[in-house]
Amino acid sequence: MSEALLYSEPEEELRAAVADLLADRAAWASVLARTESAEPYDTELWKTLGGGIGVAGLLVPEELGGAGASLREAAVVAEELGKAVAPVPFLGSLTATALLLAARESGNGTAALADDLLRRIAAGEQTAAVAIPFSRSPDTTYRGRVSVTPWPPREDPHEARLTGRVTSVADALPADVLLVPADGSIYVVRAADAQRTPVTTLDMTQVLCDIEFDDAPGQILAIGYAPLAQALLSAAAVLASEQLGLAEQCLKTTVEYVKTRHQFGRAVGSYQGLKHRLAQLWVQIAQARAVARYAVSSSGDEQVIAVAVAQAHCSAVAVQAAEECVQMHGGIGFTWEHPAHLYLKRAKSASIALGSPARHRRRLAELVDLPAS
Amino acid sequence: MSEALLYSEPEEELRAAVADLLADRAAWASVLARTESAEPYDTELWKTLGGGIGVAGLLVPEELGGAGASLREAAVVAEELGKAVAPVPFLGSLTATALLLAARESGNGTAALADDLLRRIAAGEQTAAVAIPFSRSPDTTYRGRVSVTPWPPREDPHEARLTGRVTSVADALPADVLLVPADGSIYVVRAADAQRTPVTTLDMTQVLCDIEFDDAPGQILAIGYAPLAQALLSAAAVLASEQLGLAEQCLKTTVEYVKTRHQFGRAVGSYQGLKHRLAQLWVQIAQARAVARYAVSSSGDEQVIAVAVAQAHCSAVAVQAAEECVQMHGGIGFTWEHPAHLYLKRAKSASIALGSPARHRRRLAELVDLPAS
Amino acid sequence: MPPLITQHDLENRIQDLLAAHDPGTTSRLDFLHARFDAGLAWLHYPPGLGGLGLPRGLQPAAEKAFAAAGAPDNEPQRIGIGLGMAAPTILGFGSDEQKQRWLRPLWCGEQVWCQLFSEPGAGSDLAALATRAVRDGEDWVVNGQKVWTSMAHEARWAILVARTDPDVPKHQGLTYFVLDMSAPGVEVRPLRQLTGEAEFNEVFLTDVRVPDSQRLGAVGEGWKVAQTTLMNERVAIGGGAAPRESGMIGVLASAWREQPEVRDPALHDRLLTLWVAAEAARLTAMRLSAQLAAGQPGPEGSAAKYAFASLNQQISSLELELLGEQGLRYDDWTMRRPETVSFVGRSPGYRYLRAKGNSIEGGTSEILLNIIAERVLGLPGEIRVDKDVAWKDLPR
Amino acid sequence: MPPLITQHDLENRIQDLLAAHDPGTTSRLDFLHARFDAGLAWLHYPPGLGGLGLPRGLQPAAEKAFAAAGAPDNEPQRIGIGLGMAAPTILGFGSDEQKQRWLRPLWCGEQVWCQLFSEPGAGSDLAALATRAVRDGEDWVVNGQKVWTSMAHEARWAILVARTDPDVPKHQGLTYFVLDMSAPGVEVRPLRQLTGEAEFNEVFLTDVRVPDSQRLGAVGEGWKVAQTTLMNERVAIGGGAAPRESGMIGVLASAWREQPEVRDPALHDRLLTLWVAAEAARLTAMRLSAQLAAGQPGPEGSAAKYAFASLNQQISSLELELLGEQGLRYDDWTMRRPETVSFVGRSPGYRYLRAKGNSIEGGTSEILLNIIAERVLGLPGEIRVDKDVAWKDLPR
Repeated sequence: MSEALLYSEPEEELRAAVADLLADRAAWASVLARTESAEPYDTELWKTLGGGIGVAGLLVPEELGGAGASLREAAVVAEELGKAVAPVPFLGSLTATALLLAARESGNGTAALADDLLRRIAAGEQTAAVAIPFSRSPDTTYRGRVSVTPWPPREDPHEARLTGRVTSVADALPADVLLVPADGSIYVVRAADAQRTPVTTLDMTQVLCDIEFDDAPGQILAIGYAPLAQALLSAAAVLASEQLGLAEQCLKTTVEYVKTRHQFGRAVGSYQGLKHRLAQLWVQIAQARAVARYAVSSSGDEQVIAVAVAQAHCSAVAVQAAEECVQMHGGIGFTWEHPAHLYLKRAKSASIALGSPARHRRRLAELVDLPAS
Repeated sequence: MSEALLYSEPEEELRAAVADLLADRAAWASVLARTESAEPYDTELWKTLGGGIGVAGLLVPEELGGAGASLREAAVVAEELGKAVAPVPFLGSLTATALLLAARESGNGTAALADDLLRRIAAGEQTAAVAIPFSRSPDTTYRGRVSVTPWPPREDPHEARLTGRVTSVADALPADVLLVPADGSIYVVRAADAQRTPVTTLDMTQVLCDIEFDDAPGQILAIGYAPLAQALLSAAAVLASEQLGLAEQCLKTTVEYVKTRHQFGRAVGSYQGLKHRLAQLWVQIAQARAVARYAVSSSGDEQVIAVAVAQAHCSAVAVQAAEECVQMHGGIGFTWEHPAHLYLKRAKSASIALGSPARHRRRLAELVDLPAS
Repeated sequence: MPPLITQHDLENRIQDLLAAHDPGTTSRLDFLHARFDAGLAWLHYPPGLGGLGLPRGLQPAAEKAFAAAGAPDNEPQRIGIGLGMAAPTILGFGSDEQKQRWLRPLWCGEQVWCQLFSEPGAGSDLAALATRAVRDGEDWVVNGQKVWTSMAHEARWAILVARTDPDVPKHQGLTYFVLDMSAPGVEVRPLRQLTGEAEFNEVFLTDVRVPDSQRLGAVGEGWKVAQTTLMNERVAIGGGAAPRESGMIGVLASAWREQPEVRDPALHDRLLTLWVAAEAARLTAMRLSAQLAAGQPGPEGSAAKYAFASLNQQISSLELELLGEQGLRYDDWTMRRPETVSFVGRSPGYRYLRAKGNSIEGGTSEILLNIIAERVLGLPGEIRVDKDVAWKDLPR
Repeated sequence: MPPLITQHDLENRIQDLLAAHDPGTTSRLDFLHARFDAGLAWLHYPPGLGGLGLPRGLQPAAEKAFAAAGAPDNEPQRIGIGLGMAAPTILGFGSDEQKQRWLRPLWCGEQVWCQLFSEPGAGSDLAALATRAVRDGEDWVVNGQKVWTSMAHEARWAILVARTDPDVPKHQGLTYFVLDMSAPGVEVRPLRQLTGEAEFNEVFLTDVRVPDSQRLGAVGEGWKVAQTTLMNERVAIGGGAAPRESGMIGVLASAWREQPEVRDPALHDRLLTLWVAAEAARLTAMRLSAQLAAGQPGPEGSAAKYAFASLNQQISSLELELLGEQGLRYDDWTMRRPETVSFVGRSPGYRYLRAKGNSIEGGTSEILLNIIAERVLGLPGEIRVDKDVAWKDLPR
């Protein structure tokens, strides 16, 4: 098992490809500029990543045109995206893909529909998103505010009409297809049939929207929420790697800065107060790497524990790294024109996304039999 | 009110008297030696403190021969005792005195008995202790394991027989009189009528014992546990000042050491890593001083809040100070022959005494309307 | 020295002023002028400069009396830098002429002041600053870039520290000036922060001429003069006795009380730990004011500022975590130019972000800890490599 | 270089040894001698010195095979310093004669080794040590005081670093020796710790004669030789893949599960935070072993030791708080002389106290953080005032 905590050679090659692309196309200045533009997503970048490098279809089986890879590879991509706080709908797309895969395997739904969507996703023809608040943790019993009425005019029992509202949905704005949990099943709704309103978000590089369904036509994808739970678990596992990447980038940037910034005639990085804090951060990040790797390498019940551990740990480490990055940059780190704030906002937002650290610890308490009272 | 957070001139004079005596008679080497002797308490010191300086009767009204002082003066004494980790039954005696005072004022008991005992305590003829585990917090509904049977042979309805066991009682070993909460009332039992077994304690300078009552004769002092709660509240308020004193002493000792200890050709106190931690400790201690003063200066409902705040804060600060003292002394701080461990053990033990910080925070939650759920 | 007048006299003077200049009918500025001229502005200032040489402790009672009578105040929040930093420095180092010229319009709020100290290359190490002032006849010609200047866009005057001699060690080559912000060559640009707002400015100085008559203190004595300014800044940030649950903890406690759905039992102990820390900081500030009432400003103010920054950051961080989905959202990224900072009335995300500045602005937390370690605890200073080196030869 | 023998060969050799020396009938020492002589002791050591020049990775399988056959081991815990620190140094710097003389009885456990490095005045700054060795004919005469020496009271040999030249900078004047603990002038006194126990000793050296033939490495090269010793110490402390809830967290988790009365809901989140931290440290150690399997010991071991100390301290502290009254009590203050440290089987108070040593012994946490900051992150070192000064002129 312990070898699984390392990176394989193909994984390092994938990382290099993604990193090269991002270095070229997602410099932080352009990421920052985009946050204030009318196009918060970098659609061109996502096309190259998704289609060119094959990131969109990473989890999709080869017979459906995908790469047939595992969460491990997705996690490596997430690390690099975290380093760049790149504005692409990777995590939302991954969540949707994981949901489709789980729905396909559950046998409780319409496998043909899932296959068709997966094929389109892998081909880069469509992007999907799951219509659920970004803050939902995998263990939550989900009760949404979307209701379903059967649609009499058609004969197809799989068709229905959806009405209601879902708030703070990640990566749904550029999606063509929405996967909507409602009334105990999961439906596929064309994004064009719903009304999406962008949200002003704390993390300006992770666009959210509120979605309103008003008698929108939907096709049933799966009965029961089990695929949703599995999808959120996968997303949370991969998010831990995004947080790892973000933390690494913050540490790297900060270390570079404190080596060159002089105060009182010395590089500020020569002061032991800062050195010890950066060393402690490095220790935390080394641990984050181990737990994040474990979260995407384990499976079954063990994965449920591993993801809770990874989310609890990596969320905190990413926030700590971003906060130290701002603080150790001093005044410049507090400005809009320096990238530190992009990392701070992503880190804090990501710690809330898919469940707060406290929520993951509470989940863990159940899993490892340490009840609160 | 804010002037009450300062020390008055008479308080500073009392402090100086106690400090001088302790400097003379409770050097740490003798404190350490005593922990392994057959006489864990420094009886002679306690006599001088209690009688000579009048510490035993500090809270006792002047008409009963005491000093008629308030908790503020007791707290100043506690600060100095905390600095010296002096092995005297001050806190236990103070708790008993506070209980007797509360019983006397409640009107629900035998005022004459309380008066008599207070007079003896002030005169230095007797020492009293409350038979309750040292870890009990003021807010606990106390349910002991001592039961009471009326004692038919005598006519006096105030007499009874007590049977049962109380563990980890502070300062009962040198006491002549035990105040025993049992079956909803508080009884006075001659210490000689109970069996006291010394306990091996984490804090070697704070002696505890287990007490066994086997049909021991007792006189009723008060009906109801209200005086007990008031006594424990006073004790907890004063303990915060003892913790403050301990923390101050740890910081002082450590600062002195790091100024003289050289490593790599420099005083270790010139390294910013240590400097920042010591400065943070100083900030914590400055806060501890304010909250400890407030705890012994406020009254009524406000005191209940103030004591919970003081215990939660000062417990943590004392432990932090003692832990830093050990760590920053390096190897020597880990040895038996250096006093650092006496402070560490007192600090950790005191944080458990009269309720853990978490318990005090929980109490606070009720008091300031911040329910857990 | 006993006060020149008694408490009773003071009350009479206030009543006399109010009688002579009824706030209901007197214009705002006329009233402030009259108050200044009566020595009832800052009571501890000398007679003739808006004061009566009284103890500072009498000020609150005077403010209360004026407020009770419905008198206008000088909007102290808006002119905080003038009142808190420029004025004590002018008082301490200015010539009689300078005092007469600047203090009255300063106190009356007619002229806003700003502070040109920090530079991109000189933050914590202020004495390393690079803005140059070169003597030219009766003037100095100033060139450089200053940063983190609040109110620069509204200010008429600035206090400025500039390097007049690069060939001596850095602390020795500085001189302190008063600069006219309307002079040619002064360019003010808003400096946007991570919150989206721009509270501060960058100020670019290009061949700005400052008459030598606007110098405060001797040439080369700028560091000493600046210390007076900075010590007064720290005092302003530190003290004060606020009621329980003031500030950030009150916002969090209210959220917990009023929105039961955000209560996470797992974070209850954390909430209370912060509540205790906030209460401890509050009582400590109260104790500090009691100490200061009689004494002098000291390094305890550094501790208060350090604790305040740390608390604000922890509390606002917990608030966001508790809010969950709501915490993912922000209220407004528009670049605004607020005159004062308030944590309330904005979104929790704003509080979280703005609080990050608390450990940087006005002395970083690291510098404050250094101050405590060295000045309070007497620990040895860092080994200094920059003390005896000419400024121009320092590594940068 | 490919292994000299194959995996299959190795298995055969083990079986041959077991056949020739049946553990059931052979005396313990005879068996260990035979195992050493067969090159099956430490497989990666050279032939003739107890090994076969094989990769380290084969060792666990060999140990397993011997254990399965019921063969006695060399009680590695008891002779840890010899195996972990003395042996690699002798192997690296010893002459052939020295290797032949010391390694066999060391590995077989016939001779216990201890380490005479630390001194009261030289803890983190080991190179500042003051124990003097003065040449006298074929011998060196050693005087000084060493401290924190475990097993000194049972040891036959000690590795010793002493100052042979006080007139050069401190790193240059050291020489590395092997000292006979039974020599005249060696006095061992137990050093009692705050737990009440005495795991360690103070060792007083008074005119102890050490033959020059017991020198390891050249005169003045002691610092370089000592680095080998210390690097091997750090590796020994760091790695290893333990099962979940090993160590201190397991003790705490069991207490929580088995004693419902100690569960404090307010501290539940704290318990789980520590549980997560322990699991993170465990997975990190696992990842580190995977990395080391192929590579070299590196500074990551410092991180593992740092995390381990911090965790042990926090967990044992929480345990005491949870236990309440029980936490006020201690099991035994008697001065005992344990051969190994175990956190289980003693009271919670013992765990709390003993864990305090984890951040001091074998490199303080502060030094470990320095190592990470400088060697891993490449941050500048502290300004050193002691590098070019003769040892005798250093401030102390």
